[in-house]
Amino acid sequence: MADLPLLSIVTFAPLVGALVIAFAPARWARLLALATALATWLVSLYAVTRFDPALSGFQLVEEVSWIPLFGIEYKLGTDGLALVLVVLTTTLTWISILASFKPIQTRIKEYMVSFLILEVGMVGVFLALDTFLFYIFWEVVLVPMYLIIGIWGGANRIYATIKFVLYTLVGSLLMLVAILATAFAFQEANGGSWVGAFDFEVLRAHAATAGFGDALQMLAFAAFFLAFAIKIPMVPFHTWLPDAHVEAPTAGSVILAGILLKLGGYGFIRYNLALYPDAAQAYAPLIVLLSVIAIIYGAIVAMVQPDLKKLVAYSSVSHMGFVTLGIFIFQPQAMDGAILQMVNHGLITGALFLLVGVIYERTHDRTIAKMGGLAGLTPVYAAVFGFFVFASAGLPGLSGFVGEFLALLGTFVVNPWAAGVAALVMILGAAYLLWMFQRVVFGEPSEFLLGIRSHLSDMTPTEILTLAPLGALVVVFGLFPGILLDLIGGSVTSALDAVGHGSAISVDPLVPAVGLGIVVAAVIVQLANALFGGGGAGEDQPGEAAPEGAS
Amino acid sequence: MSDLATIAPFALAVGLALLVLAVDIAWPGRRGAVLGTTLVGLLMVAAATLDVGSGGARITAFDGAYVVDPLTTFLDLLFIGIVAFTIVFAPDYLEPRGLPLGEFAVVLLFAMTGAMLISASADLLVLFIALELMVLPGYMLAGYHKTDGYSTEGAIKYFLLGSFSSAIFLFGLAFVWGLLGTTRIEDIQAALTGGAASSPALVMGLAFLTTGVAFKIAAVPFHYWTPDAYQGSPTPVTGYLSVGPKVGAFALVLRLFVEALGPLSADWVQVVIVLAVLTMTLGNLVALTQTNVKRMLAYSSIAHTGYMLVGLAAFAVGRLEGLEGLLYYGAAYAVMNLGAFAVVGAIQRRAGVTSGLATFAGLGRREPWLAVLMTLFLLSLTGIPPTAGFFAKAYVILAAVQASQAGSAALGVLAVVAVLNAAAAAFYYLRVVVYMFMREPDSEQPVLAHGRLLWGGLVAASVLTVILGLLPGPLLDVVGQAARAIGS
Amino acid sequence: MGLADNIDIYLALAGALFAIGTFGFLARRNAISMLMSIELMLNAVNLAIVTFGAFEPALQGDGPIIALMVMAVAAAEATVGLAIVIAIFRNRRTPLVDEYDAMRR
Amino acid sequence: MRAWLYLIGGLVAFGVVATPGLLVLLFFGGSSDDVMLASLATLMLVSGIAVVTMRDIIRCGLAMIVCFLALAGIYVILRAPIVAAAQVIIYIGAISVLVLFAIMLTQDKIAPARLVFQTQALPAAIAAIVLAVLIALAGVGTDWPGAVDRLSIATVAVANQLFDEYVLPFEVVSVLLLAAVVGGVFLAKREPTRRDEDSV
Repeated sequence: MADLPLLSIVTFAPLVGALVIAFAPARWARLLALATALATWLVSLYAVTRFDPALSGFQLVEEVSWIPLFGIEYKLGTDGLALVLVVLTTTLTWISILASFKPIQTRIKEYMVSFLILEVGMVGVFLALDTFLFYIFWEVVLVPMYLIIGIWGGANRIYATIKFVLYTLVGSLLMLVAILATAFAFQEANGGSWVGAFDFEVLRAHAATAGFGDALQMLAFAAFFLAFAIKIPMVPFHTWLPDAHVEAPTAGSVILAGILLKLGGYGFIRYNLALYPDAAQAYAPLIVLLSVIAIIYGAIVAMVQPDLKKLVAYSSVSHMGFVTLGIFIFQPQAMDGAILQMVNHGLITGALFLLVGVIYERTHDRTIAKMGGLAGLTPVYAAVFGFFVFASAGLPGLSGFVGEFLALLGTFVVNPWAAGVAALVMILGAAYLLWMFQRVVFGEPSEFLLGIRSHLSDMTPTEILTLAPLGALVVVFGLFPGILLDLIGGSVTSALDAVGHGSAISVDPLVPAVGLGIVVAAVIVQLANALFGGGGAGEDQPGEAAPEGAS
Repeated sequence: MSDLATIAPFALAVGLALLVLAVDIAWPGRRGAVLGTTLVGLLMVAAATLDVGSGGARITAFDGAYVVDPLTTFLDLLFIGIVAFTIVFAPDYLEPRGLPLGEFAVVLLFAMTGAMLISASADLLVLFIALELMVLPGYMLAGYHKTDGYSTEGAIKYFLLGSFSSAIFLFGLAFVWGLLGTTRIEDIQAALTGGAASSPALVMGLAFLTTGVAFKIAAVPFHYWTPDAYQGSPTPVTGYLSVGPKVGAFALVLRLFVEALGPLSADWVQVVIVLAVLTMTLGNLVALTQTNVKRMLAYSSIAHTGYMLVGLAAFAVGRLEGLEGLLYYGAAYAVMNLGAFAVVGAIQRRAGVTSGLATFAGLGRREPWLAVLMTLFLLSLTGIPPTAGFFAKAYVILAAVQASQAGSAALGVLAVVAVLNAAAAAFYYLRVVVYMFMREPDSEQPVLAHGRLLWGGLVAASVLTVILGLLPGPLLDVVGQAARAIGS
Repeated sequence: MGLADNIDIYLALAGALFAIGTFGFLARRNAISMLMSIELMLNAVNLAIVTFGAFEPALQGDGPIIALMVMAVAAAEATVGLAIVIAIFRNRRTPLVDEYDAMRR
Repeated sequence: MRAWLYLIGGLVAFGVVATPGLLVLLFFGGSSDDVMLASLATLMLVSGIAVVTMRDIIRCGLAMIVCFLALAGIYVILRAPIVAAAQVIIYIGAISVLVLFAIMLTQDKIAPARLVFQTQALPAAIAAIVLAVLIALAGVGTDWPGAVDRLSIATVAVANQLFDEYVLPFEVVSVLLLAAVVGGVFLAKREPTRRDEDSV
């Protein structure tokens, strides 16, 4: 059993399933896809049992020479961080597929194939230990997501997809240049031999000992950073996200928020810190500043969103700000917190998107103002919704709290100012989420909902089945974050070893002050928009309106 | 090896053209006979090419006017492949329009002989005549649908600008020849290495040569014949024109600039860098605004020329990888672009169907497999892994990055410009995907029946597209050998 | 040294003829005029080639041969070009190139 | 009356062509070659300019023949009689006739040459003049290696070389001509099929 290429199986099992579905009758597509996703999930869980958290370095490594001329290898391996994210991916994938059974009624076969190929890309990104291979998986993610939003998305989907693709491609192609430049720099230093030039472990060792040149570090770090910052997404690279979320089908949103955003955070820890530590130090103050801005900006913009899905999307911007903050403050607790935040955000926001999908299924509307009094109409739904809203707001005891708290704690040690501002936002976060919850769930049932009373059934067993595991995990990780912390401890240590523990980045108090100023300005604009324009954050340009309605 | 044995592939190709002509005259209108003869003949030509080039050494014939080295072998095989694909894709388009296949095959084979000879030229005169032999049939093919106004319009524009550029090219050739006193490429290289005095006449000759070649590869600002010629031509011809003459012209660049004028690379590389930036950027920008897929692919082929020029520039500043990347790009581009044009041609199987974007609306529902293959080719053209187009682009960019780290800052800028262009290109390539899968057609269009040959060709092209992206190793070896033949 | 023994004279003549041809190609709007302009350019090239052959011992025999080859190429080009002109004339009834703009409309 | 005009025109033309030769004779005391060259060069340039500027395209074609003839004369001065002969046979005998033939076929009476030039004629003229000056300067500014007096070229030597050193280009040119003929015949052949405009 030890010789089984476990990681390859996890990565490519969905591809096999996709091929089978492509040639099987369309009516089997749903069950085949679910079976594939569940099997993949089980294999990934088995991989967890084979993983020994006590060992440092990568485990379950598989290595095959691929393009020997350049020393490019097919190399997979995992550490705790990657493994946690892989399991998150496989979990959310089967939940998403299950959740798509009812909403997706057209071109089911193509949908399931896209979804499974998407899973291949996502898992591959986390497991690849060769930078070239990593890049390939990174791009593989793009195409199915493009199709999922573009074919099964909402009315304005074409505009949203083009925006999504262009943002992502600009970042990723520059990253390709950086990957090649890094490999070449290594080759030069290595006496002209390409061996290991794309091998992450070799590169990391090189970065730790000899180190890459300053100019290369600064440029390559910037290129990687741009790619990941667009993905995560960080202010000011976030404008594709609300569009993509609003237009994506429910499951697409779940994956987008749950996994795709994590690719960015994972990339920061895995590549930016390990390969270009000096540049990371140099850029860190700027990134911390951007993170604080993102936290505040996301929260405030979320507050004025009239659309449920957009609200959750902007809250993601805010929550992911804690991730970048936690990573680039270079503190063990903070990074622990950042990683926990990634996992928990995946679970909670995934669930929130599912819940928005549930209500949208019934009402074909997501406008907060039209809702109200769901507590009386659909009590189960209201309760589940409340649970996840509280989790997202950071209620202690649920998992959302742990990540943010740890990130803030770590930040406080280094930079109390930034921590203080961010902590304020946690309260703000609670405010807008609860306000939204109050408007949607409590009060008198709205005219609109009463008008469609007959369609307004409570949650179905399938829907509960999709949400139950997420809820359970939220509780478990909230009460016993140690499970995750044990797994990721090694990854955090090695990431911080590379960049230097708790390095005293003295962020000027000016930094959060400036951030606050920008945010206040943004708030004024937003509020003005909300009051007079009735629109969102100025991102709902008309774009390329599709002639036909949502499919 | 005797002279005749050395030029066997070329001689066989000429013989094949004559044989197909004879077959067509003997049994007029028999497509099967023409197709069979052509394809079997191409196989034999390919076998001869492999046999002659199997040693991997440099063989010359005819007093050093003709050369066979790994570069020749690689390019010859590439041309043969391009012609084979074109022949396979053509009948489905020609038949409904009542156009004969016989003359098409003959003219195409003549073009192939020209292209093959370019890559085997070791003499400027042979090089020029070979170039003419390649492009003249191209003009005729562009006007092949002679009862169609668009086709002849494209042909006349293509012809006039092509001949004009040939004259410019030839004038430059005459000056280089007069100055150095020899037409042999080897001798020119030696004379220039030996420090033949740089004189105004040489500079001018170089300028004329560069301009002429820039026309031939359709580099901006010498590109303006491309869109009309491509859009007007019968679709299989467009596919051929966007690939064959382009690869042929790059073969010319390799023999002329890289080999003969290699010692002057410091002079011409500046021009190449400027041309590359202009070509990529303008090609993409104009492609963005096109609503006709054929015309869009024409402009995008200009952009692809730009990426190949990046490789050339990287080579000129001392990276052999640039040359390898250029060759790899040529092969990858040939496969994916021919595939894309084959799909366009298949959609136009019914006479009267245009290649406008609207025709593609709903193709994903109407003919899913065709749409899936088209998506693959378009993704490859965009440069999304794991496809041939991705690896080719990565290779060229790698070379540029290397060159920039070796001290040529301009190449670093070029690499960044190249990737930004690649991202912009995604917009118009994916727009076709949008139409295929996300738009419903304005009017009901019938599902068409396609020939088995067409499907075979499409499957071969798509398999190659994926293989060149996933397992580039074998081709990398070939390309490396070819590049070392002239670049060391 | 006489005028006729000066290589520069011939090259200048070739240049002038080439420039005349270039002007004709760029300025005329009739396809056949443009073709004739190209022929002038090719003749200019030939003049340069023959000149080199006549003045440089190393190229003594080569000049005329290359010039002959260029003539043959020019003949082939003219054949194809005129065939296309005739074909397009059948469709469009005009030899004026700038009226061929169906694809830009 | 008409005949007188033609006569005067002819005299003027002759004067234009002959004057440079006479000038050369008078001021430089040149050899007969010099005189011939000056006259032929003038004739060549004047007729060349006529080709690209005249309104009536048939006259353009005729001017082209004059231009080719003058060039043939220059080849004789360059002591390359074989090229001169080929010039007469190929350019005048074949290409010019072909061009004139095409002109006759395609010139429609309903399409008179209203506008001879495209709008960019003036920039093109400037560019052409600059080009001519540049080429002349490049020629003058270059020290041509090994340039000696004009050499006579023995026709027999040319023939030998053609089938020895240049056998490959010679054969390829024949292939090229064959290809041109095959394609030319196909394109110019009238098809019985319909006229359609659809392929775009």
